[in-house]
Amino acid sequence: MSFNSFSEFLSMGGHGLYVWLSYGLGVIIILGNLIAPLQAGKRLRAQLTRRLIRESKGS
Amino acid sequence: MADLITQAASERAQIGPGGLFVATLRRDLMLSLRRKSELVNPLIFFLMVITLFPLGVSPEPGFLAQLAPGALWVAALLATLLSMDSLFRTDFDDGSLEQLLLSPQPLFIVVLAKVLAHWMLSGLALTLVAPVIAVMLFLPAEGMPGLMLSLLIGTPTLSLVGAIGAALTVGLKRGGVLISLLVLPLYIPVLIFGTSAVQAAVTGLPLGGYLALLGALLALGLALAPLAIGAALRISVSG
Amino acid sequence: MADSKWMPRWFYQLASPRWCYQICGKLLPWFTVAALALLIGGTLWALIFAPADYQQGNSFRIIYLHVPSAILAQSCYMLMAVAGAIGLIWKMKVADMVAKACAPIGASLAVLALLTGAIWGKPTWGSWWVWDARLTSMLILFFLYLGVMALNSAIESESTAAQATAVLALVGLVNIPIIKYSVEWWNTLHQPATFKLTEKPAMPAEMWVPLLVMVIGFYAFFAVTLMMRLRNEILRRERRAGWVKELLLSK
Amino acid sequence: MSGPMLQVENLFCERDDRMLFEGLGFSVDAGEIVQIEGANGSGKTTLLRILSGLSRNYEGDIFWRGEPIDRVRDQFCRELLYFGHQPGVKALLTPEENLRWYCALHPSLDASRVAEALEQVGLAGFEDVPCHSLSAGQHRRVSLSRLYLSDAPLWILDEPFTAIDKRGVAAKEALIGRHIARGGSVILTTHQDLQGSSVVRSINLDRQGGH
Repeated sequence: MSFNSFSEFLSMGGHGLYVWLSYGLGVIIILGNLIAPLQAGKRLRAQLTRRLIRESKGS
Repeated sequence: MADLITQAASERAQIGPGGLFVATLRRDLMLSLRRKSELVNPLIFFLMVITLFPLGVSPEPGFLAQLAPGALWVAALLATLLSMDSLFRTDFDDGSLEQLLLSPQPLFIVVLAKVLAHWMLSGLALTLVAPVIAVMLFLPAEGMPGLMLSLLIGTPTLSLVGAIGAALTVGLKRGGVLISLLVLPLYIPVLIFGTSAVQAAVTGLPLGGYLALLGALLALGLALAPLAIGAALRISVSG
Repeated sequence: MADSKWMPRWFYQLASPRWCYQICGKLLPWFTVAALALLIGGTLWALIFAPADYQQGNSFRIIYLHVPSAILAQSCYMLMAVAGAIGLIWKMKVADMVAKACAPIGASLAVLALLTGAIWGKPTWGSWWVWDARLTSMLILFFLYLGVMALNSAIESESTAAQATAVLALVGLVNIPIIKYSVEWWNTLHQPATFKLTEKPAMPAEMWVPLLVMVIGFYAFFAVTLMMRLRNEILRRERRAGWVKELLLSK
Repeated sequence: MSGPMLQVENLFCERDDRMLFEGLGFSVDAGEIVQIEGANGSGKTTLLRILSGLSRNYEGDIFWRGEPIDRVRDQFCRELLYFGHQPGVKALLTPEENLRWYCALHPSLDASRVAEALEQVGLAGFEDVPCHSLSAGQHRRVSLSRLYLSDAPLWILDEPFTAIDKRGVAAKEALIGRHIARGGSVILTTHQDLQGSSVVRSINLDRQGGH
């Protein structure tokens, strides 16, 4: 443990802005890379299923 | 019967790959020479971009002299890129590209001839007018040999790499901007070594090393780019 | 493809989109758990337990994000080019799809590496951007990704797009070492590197072990997002295959 | 010579989400004319482009003289004359310059007969006029004059008779007849009925593909 208190941990020895900004961006990009394909997959399945049902009714 | 036909063909004096290279080079040069505007457009563009630097930055001679190597190389690079789009496009539009791909002759012969023709009318022409324009940017006289030699060895690589981009985008309606996007990052090594050669020449340092590096890039480009161009053309026409 | 008998069996299985879809589905939960555990554990370790650098202080902790993302951005390009080449040579559809799925992931990781590098530069060099050799190379790698994505979206026919992108990715792959070398060389020419971001003479174990954990965690995360994208792409491209219809209607 | 020149087996091709043909198979023998028929958009041009090797977006097998076509690509190109949708004529070059380049490109074209070929298609006197001052029909005739120069056994012709008058069509048909008599073969698409050739076999894509 290299910090004595929580406020020390937050301030990161005066470099808090840089460290937390970086890690914030990291979280955003990693989560984005997980959520985007998940959402796209859901949309795609719904779209393909709708089309299948439409086609099976049509013929 | 069919064998007889092919036999007849093989008995006749045939035009070999060398003949095809010369024929294609002549054809492409002739096409450009008959369209005069295409011939001078890269040069005018080159001059105009150079004019932007004193206007946009500062007309102060000492400052411009410092800027000159980079500015000249960037302008040459953009001017080469400008004419790249038309390299295969006209052939694609009128159907000659199909015929070219169906030739039993090695594809890289035609590709190399076309790139050489493009270079002669862009890179080589730029190299020849570069000293005149360099004077306008107050590039010291000691820098001239470095400028001309680096352009002479560096611009063929630009044409070769640019042709890959042109071949990849030839089937697309609007390929012009896309080519720049694909090709510019690949131009960076040539730009770096080219400007370094000019700077070395200005400061009186030996420039053999830089020219050797540019030569190595050219050799690599000559060996690999025709393969990539050929593959890209087949893919673009197939689509 | 049928007459190249020397290829191992799994290669053909991998070539089957259906098999690939199923195996990715089976592997996904494991990789997700591994990625989450490694990334969360590594981050806590990096932020709380790893010691601060004697020179850079706590801003050094950005390395645990910057280096893994930079490594992954490069590996991802490599994978994209290799997959593209396999697709080009053996006409393997799945390889094309892998290559296509790689591009956005690699581009986003390159962005992360660039942003963290820039942020780290502020306390270290005093400015948000420095034309450091590694950052510049990463910027160019990002440009290469953009080119690949632009070309892929510009071509309508899917198979043509895949082949064209593969050629471009391969050309880029040949160029990356040249670009790296030339940029490094240009950098030393212009500003003698006094202080580099990530180059430490010898890093103590309590610093590099969490870094290793983060790198492995990033690889696991990469596998997860790649498989998710790949599964989507397989569904989309194989939408008219019988097994996809069954799969969709069974739900 | 035993076996067919060109053999196609189980050919499958789709375009823009639409199947053009599936399980298509036929063979072309020496001395045979095969006419590809079908409505607009049925994939006639696509089929010709696949057969000539321009398009690779297909599944199935094509054999040239019994060998898989990808293995004998060079040999096949040497024995092929392809006349495509676009004439492939440079507007800034004269007919003669255009043809000379084609002769360099394809060893099966006889460069010594260029003037003769231009005369045959009725372009005598136009040898040194740049093609941009010629009409569209004349453009196609410049390109068609390659047929007079060609020794290639297989001709693949996409709409060779468009923009050509009646007399020209008759001359072309005679030319195709001579080619067949020499033991060559022709695969073509055309809206016209071919006359005077009893060896025409037709393949209808409307019946092959569709849904």
